[in-house]
Amino acid sequence: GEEDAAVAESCVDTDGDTIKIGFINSQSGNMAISETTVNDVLHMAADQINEDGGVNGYELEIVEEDGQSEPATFAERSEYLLTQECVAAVFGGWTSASRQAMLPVFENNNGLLFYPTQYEGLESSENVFYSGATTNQQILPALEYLKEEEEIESLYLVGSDYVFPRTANMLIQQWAEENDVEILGEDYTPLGSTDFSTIANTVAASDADAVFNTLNGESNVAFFSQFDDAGLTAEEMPVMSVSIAEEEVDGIGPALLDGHLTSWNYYQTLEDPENEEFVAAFQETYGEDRVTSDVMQSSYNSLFLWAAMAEEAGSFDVDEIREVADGTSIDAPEGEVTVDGETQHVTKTPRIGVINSDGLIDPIWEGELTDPDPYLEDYQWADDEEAAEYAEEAED
Amino acid sequence: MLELKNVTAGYDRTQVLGGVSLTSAENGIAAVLGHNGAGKTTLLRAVVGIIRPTGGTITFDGEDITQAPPNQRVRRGMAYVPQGQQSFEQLSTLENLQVVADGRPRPRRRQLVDQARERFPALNEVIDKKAGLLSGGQRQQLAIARALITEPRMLILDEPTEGIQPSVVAEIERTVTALAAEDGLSVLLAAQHVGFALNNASKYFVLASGRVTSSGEGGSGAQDEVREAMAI
Amino acid sequence: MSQSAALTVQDLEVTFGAFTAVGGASFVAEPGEVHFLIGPNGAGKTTCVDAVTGLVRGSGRVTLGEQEVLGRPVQKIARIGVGRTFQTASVFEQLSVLQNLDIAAGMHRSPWSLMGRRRGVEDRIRDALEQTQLEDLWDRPAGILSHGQKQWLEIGMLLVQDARVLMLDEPVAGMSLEERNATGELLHRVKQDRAVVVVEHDMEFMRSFASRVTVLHQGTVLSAGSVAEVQADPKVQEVYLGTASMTEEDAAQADAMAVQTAGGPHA
Amino acid sequence: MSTTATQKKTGRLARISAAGTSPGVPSPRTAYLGIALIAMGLLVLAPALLTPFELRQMGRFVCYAMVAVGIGLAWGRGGMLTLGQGVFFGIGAYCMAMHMQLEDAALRGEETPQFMGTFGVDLPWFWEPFHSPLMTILLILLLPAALAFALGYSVFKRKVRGAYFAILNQAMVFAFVTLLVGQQATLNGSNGLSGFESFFGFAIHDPANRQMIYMIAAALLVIMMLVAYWMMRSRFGELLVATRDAEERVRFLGYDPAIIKTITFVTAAVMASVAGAMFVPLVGIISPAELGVVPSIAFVIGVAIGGRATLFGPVLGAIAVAWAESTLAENFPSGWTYFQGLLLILVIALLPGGIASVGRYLRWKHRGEAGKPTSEDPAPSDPATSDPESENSQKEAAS
Amino acid sequence: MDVVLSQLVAGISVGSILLLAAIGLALTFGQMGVINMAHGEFIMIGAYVAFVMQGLFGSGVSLLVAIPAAFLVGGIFGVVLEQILIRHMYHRPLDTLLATFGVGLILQQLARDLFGAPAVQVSNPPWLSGSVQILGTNVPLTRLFILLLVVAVVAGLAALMAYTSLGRRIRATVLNRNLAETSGISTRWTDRTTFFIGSGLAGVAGVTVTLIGATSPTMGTSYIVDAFLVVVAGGIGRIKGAVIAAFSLGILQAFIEYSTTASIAKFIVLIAVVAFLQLRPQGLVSVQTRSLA
Ligand SMILES: Nc1ncnc2c1ncn2[C@@H]1O[C@H](COP(=O)(O)OP(=O)(O)OP(=O)(O)O)[C@@H](O)[C@H]1O
Ligand SMILES: Nc1ncnc2c1ncn2[C@@H]1O[C@H](COP(=O)(O)OP(=O)(O)OP(=O)(O)O)[C@@H](O)[C@H]1O
Ligand SMILES: NC(N)=O
Ligand SMILES: [Mg+2]
Ligand SMILES: [Mg+2]
Repeated sequence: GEEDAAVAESCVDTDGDTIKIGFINSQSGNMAISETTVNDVLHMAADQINEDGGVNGYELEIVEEDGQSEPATFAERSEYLLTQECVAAVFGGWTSASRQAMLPVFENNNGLLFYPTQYEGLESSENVFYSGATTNQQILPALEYLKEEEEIESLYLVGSDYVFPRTANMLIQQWAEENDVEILGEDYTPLGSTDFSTIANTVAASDADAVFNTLNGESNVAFFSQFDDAGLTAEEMPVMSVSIAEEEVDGIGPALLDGHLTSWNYYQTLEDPENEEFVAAFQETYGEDRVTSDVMQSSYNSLFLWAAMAEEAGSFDVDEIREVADGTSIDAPEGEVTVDGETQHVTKTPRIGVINSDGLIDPIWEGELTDPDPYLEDYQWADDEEAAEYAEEAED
Repeated sequence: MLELKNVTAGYDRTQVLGGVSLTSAENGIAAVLGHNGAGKTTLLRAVVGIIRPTGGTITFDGEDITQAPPNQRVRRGMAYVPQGQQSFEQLSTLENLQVVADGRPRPRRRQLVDQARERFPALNEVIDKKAGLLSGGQRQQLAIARALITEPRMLILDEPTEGIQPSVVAEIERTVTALAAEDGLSVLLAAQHVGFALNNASKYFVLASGRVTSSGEGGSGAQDEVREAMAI
Repeated sequence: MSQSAALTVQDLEVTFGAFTAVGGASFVAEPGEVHFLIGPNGAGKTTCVDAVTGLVRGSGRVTLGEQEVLGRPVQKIARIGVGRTFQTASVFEQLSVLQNLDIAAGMHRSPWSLMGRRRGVEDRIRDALEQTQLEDLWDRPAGILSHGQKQWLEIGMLLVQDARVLMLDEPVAGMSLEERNATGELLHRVKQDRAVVVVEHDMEFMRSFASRVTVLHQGTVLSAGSVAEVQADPKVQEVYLGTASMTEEDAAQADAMAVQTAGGPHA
Repeated sequence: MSTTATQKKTGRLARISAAGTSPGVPSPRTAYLGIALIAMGLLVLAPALLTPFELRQMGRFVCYAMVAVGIGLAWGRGGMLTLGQGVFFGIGAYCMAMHMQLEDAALRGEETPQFMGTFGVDLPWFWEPFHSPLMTILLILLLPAALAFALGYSVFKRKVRGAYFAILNQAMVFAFVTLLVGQQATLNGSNGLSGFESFFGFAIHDPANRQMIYMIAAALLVIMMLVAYWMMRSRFGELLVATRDAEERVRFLGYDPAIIKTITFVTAAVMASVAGAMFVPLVGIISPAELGVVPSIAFVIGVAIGGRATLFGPVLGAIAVAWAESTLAENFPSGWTYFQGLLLILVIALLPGGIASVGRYLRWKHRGEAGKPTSEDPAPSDPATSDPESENSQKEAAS
Repeated sequence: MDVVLSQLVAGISVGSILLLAAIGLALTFGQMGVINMAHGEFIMIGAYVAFVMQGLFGSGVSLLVAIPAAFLVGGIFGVVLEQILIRHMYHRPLDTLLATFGVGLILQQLARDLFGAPAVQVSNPPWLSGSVQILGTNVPLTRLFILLLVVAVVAGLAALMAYTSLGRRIRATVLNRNLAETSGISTRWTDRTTFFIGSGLAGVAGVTVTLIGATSPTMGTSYIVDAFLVVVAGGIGRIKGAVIAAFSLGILQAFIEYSTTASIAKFIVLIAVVAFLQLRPQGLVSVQTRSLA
């Protein structure tokens, strides 16, 4: 409606010398474990921007909201940020469920959401900037690596039962068919599940060349422990994980993970000056024992990307920002990151890492800087028909 | 042995006993008589400590026990048979006896249980049955047996023979009177049924609306007096 | 009021696993009589009542008039007209005395009356309150009644329920003599067109009010007949009454008391 | 019976009238006044005073309050601790959400909701009925009723109650959520359904329509309170309390307690389902996260804190707790957890009748000081302050 | 055949975890009738005790120290909870459910504030790495250890309940508090002891599950529903029932999971329990009673 749009546009207050932005992360509930780290790093980014004189001459004023790990709360609190606090942009969200819950809120209020997490793709919205990887920047490179470098001929898929693993595995199935890799099994466990004895058994029995792991959170602890109990090792059957970052390694136990693989765009151990600065600053603020991870870095980037776009536009207006977005680029800890105006995703460098016994991840392979392709339009095999076939099989 | 001074007690918001004073028989039976709802059960509950008096004092053997929890009173020598054929329903008859005997010195436990089984032969037939499955009268016999296992110096009985067949009632009467006479057991007995109570009692108290309205020496001679007092 | 009918119990058998609680008991409770069921503890009296009212499964044949009783669920048996009280009083503790009675009277109302609220007090409830001397306590939660008062309330509930057979399990336990007599008298008043079955151990009470007595022992009928007959039965004396239970003069005295307070046993 | 006593008392019999409702049931005056005040507050004051955002929030609280009314009946009056209302709430919500998704798809000229595109599935059969608005409304009412009936009747028939029933409910909600989460292709799994555009033909983001949806929800809540009051005050309500107290005894009076309990359980289920159906247009999303074990307990918490066996307690408790959560939790995310935990402990331990019993308690104290107790004095063992199922479940638990 | 055996072994090990999580509840819920929703958090406390012990003693011996330590710590938490909260609510079991849910929230937050939200790592002692061959299938030593521990705990508890005077007292107390008191049993002492043991066993379960899963503030929530179901399905108050229920559920889960997925298996198992309880509302091992409750 008319009034709606009016509210959205006139609401952001630029009269003073501060500009409000919103952070929305789960501070409570089962996602707090991950999302609080994002909140920390966002604060650090905002402080750094303010130290450098803010954005368009305005100091950033932060309004922080707790998503409570519940999609409906994300929706409600983001609406609060947009309509009551009148923030110029919102940063946060982790699970796809929370992002999808917020999507209509941002679209209807013409707001801006910066979403930092790697995700399953197949989405783009004018009101969202995705600073994490989409599938062609994380999943596909991992598969390429497994095929080219590890020379695998078969793969076992293990994931938590929700959208990211299911979508990822659907793509993996399609890719596998194209690339003559045999998928020997596909298993899902409820989020938070801790019993993997059956899966460990079937994985062991399958004798696959590698495991592709899309498990989320604490299930990984149980999975790797029981994988180890089943006598499986990284040498014989490496596990490629796409949801385990530096943060999680410690809780799972470096001993269990030693030698297993991950696919991300960023690792704490990257040796460029931007990253060294970033890690140093973070550890100075939050403690020597803290680690940095891919999603943290993406969310750190997201604030700088927004600042860069706003500076470029010379305004906080959402439409104006969107207009200048294409090609906006920053030197991020992970390397150069450029916004693709069409999909509002960013370019990323895929990297495969191997987990070491200190609990950090060493990059061992690096792909080329990759443009985002959330709908996998550049990949012949990823067409609807195949997807439909896959879905039918999944039904049975 | 037991002395109540001006005891007031009740439930949550209703006061039932409005200042009861009485002294039990040193050895022998003191009967508490009164109509339905007069407060007999409430009085006995206060004596064993299931409800705490709101005022007054209770002394047992010269010691103030007004605030002592029931299990301590039992250890000091009280035993209580509540109204209503209560038992530990999911414990077997034997376990019902054992759980009480467990509170006695180890060497005596077996003996006490055996003695109880002798006293109440009906229990032997159902010794391994869950107490909750027993008939009402069997349960009541069990309740009395349990109380006697603690070798009490004072026995507090609330309508003890309700639901028990006449021949066994007579048997119980004999046992209780004998214990009172020979072992110096003091008995506090609440009863509706004036006959038995008075015939064997050395003292009686009539309770009405939570107060002692009349008291005196027991014996069958007191019947008329009591009936009159109760008719009020 | 539904027409009266006799409760006929024929070869009733109740077993719990290997244990036979009732092993083929038979008796007939005619309308107009107060039929006493006595016997030693554990003889199976309560179990008989339980079986007739559907609480436990029994075999044999139990009929009320023309209707079969066994095999129906508890509430159906209640609906064909068998009402009972419990050895340990069981009333709705949170509800007032009046509500207890009102619910007991509900069987005779249409199910739709449940949708409405209670307006006024039906006569039969008023009567029951009066008969059970609970008028003063009508608005008290039943939970706070004393033991004896609860027994009365249960009887009151039976009255308003207007059953064709009343089965009372030790209804006068915990009552004083006057109250026992009042209860007995009440039973004789209501027996006119109903059968009344009473389980009791109180011999004075039985002597004063029993029309007929059945003695159970180990689940079977040991003896049956009038009060005098069963009392004189040596088998009954042996297993139940005991020899010392009642001296002649005790009995005489008790009878005298009953006559005096109740104005003579039953008409 | 002593004749003198009878005569003395006949005079008093006259006093016995229709009065004497079940404990915890307010008099008609109090009830209707209270409901009218709540209606005023929700339907007149709230729209006038609150910002659109706050009104929307209030709409969410109203949905919780609807669930609470049902729980108050089932648990407070009937002693059935319904720890699984998330299932019924979810059924209502998903029915509504499916309809709205199909409506949106039709507007876009598509066959299936957007998310199904990902997996390229055709519309599953169980979506078909939700093309029709009428069918949707019917199913919102009938599905939970049928499920609650099937589940309730068989369970109550077999005398499952107390802790058993509560834990069975919990298992049911756990199973339900596990199932939902697994339905990635057909119900969008853990993401749930969101991104709605229209509600029975009305554009959902239009502020006027939003307000209308809120008003519908608030009106439904008021209607549910009237239904609850009627159920509490009717003979059925008394019978329900009787069943709660002594289920077996009720049987011997010729009633089938399973039916009494099932009717109540079904009523509570339908109320939860309607609440779920309104939640979707008001909040804009439904996902398994709103329905799990913890949210289902959260539904009960408001009721416990407000006063389970009363008319107003559940509603006010649910609204107050939800409000406190969204304001306090915002400001003190970790403090809120402590606070919520403590509040729950304190209220349940010290004030088991809930906040609603404070008034009664004070009144009693006041009267106690003023002199002798009168016949209207609340029962010493007030149902609101003692657990209805205590005896039963304790006996059951004990073995 | 291979599959059947390996799934049987998997099922037994799932069952042993279930049983371990449930065994303390079999006492506090089954025997005492207290619905302690914080039981899951007591398991979590046990796991953190293992974590702390690992810091103190290293992962070689810490497990052996942690088991008695967690029993003690869990027990103490239990006694404190009993003392301040639960003892006032014995006559309202459903209320304890909600109040202890509040306690669980607080304990979770406390763990978060003390140890951080992310999972911490408890590594398995070297002497438990590897596996043995049983009936031709590989059984990890950790699983074997858990199974043996469960067998020992359950046997001990069953003996305690059946044959000792403490066992009788515990059962008597919950059956009829007043009667127990007036039979000379100190119900306060008995309650506290029972709760100590029940909560202590939760602590032991906590140590044990660090062998296979995550140690985090919310870990308790993943065990609590299953644990209650085991007790209920077994028949409240029946240790034997809990044993049968735990292993049946575990084996059922393992076999269904093998032919479907873990999610579907979980759903089917839950529905199976619900259906089973409709058939046998008293659980596997039912209680006879004449009372009208
Ligand atoms: N739990 C309770 N809560 C409140 N009031 C109670 C409670 N128990 C008993 N009362 C009340 O206390 C009064 C005395 O009851 P009590 O049980 O002591 O009587 P009694 O003399 O033992 O009667 P009876 O012979 O019927 O057993 C009664 O008026 C009763 O209503
Ligand atoms: N459910 C049951 N399971 C096993 N045995 C039972 C069950 N119910 C009753 N019994 C047994 O059946 C016998 C008869 O019990 P019942 O209660 O009928 O006796 P009664 O004649 O009423 O005795 P009382 O006069 O003592 O009340 C008793 O030995 C009792 O233990
Ligand atoms: N987007 C994810 N990883 O949920
Ligand atoms: Mg009494
Ligand atoms: Mg009997």
